[in-house]
Amino acid sequence: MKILYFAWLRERLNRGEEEVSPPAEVATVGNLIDWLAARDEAFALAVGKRALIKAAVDARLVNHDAPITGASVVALFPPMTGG
Amino acid sequence: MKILYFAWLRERLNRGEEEVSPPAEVATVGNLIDWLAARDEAFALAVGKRALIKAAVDARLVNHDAPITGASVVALFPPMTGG
Amino acid sequence: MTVRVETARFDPGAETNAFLAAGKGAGAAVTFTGVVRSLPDDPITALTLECYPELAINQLTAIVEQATARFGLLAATVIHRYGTLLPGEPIVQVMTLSPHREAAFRGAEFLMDYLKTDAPFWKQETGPGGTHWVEAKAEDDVAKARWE
Amino acid sequence: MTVRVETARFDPGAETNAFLAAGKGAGAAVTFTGVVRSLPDDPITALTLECYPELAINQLTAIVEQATARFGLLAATVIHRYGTLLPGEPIVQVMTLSPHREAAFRGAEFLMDYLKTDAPFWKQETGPGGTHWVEAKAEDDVAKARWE
Repeated sequence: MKILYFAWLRERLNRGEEEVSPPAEVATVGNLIDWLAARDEAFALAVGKRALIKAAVDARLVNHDAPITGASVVALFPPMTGG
Repeated sequence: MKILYFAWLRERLNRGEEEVSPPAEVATVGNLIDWLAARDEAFALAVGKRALIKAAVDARLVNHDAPITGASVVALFPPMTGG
Repeated sequence: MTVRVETARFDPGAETNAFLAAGKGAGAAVTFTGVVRSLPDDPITALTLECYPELAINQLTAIVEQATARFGLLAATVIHRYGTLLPGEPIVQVMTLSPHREAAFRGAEFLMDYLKTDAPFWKQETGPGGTHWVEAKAEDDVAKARWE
Repeated sequence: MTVRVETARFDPGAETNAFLAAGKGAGAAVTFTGVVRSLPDDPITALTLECYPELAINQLTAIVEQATARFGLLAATVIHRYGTLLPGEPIVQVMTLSPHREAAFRGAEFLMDYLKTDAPFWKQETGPGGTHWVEAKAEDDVAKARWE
């Protein structure tokens, strides 16, 4: 599974994407963030307040309780500031 | 004093303007319309419902109770439909 | 602040570009363009606008000044044509500029609502059934009243 | 219905003219243009927009479909740039077409309000004090919430 990072999350992590292979019990976006944070203290610090992080699964905007099973790409990013 | 007519009022009267010399007691736009209507039955018919007629005195939009004493140009016209 | 009352056809996009070029540093621009409409179930072949230009300039100037003050606009332009127009031709264009989109939208809507009822233009439609004067719409008075 | 997410500079007026030309028979067109703002008391030298293009296309397409259905629009276009932009350059343009001005205005505002909070763009400002990410504004959530 590919993970994409954008904006200040990308900068803080010092990478725009990475390949990960979470175990089967990591079933939702929220699980994935927890799993990544548990794996890596720098990630936990970079993410900060969980509620601020938005997510997309296979280029569809979703909530943290959305399933990620079978997904190819999960994106994590701060609140959007376009327009 | 010059009077201008526009749109269907101009068409019904068959003239876009005319010169008139109302007596001094014709002091407001409302008085002027009454005076014109009393002078000419065709005018009374053309005007129809008084409340529908809008007016301008010297190129300023006014109500029927606005004074016309000393005015050079009074315009009478139907509700506006621009835009 | 610009008000133009004229018979010549104008270029909507060129007007927007000129307006934007003059407004450096502002963030939000709204352009409203009114075009001669011809619907399949109500086709028209021409729209003729009668105008009292002197009063139109006075009224539109007052409306633009009011909108500028009320919404803190950095710039506002109204262009209104009269004479005989064909379907698809632009009739009217209103442009507003503000640091914030909310004010730009409100200003443009305010200008259109006031202009519909308070600017001395009278529309006459020509279609298959002949020529008739367009009647003033009660909904235009309602649209204007919401700003009072 | 058109959605474009691109880095190249676009011409706001030319876009409006192309949009109007495609919309024969409609009466009311609204164009919103967002421009890189640089204010005297908050000057910036560049604005860099980061984007997730695939998600942006999906989100903007969904927003345009929603606006078209909700306001009965005859046409709607969103153009949103990303990359590094200079003050005065257009960032975003939204265009709506309707038989009636009310729907055209509402549609354009709806599109802008949703786009601000729901389209994956992230702004970074560069000025005399360095570079920083623009924070999401609570007022943008409020602006969006009024349509719910």
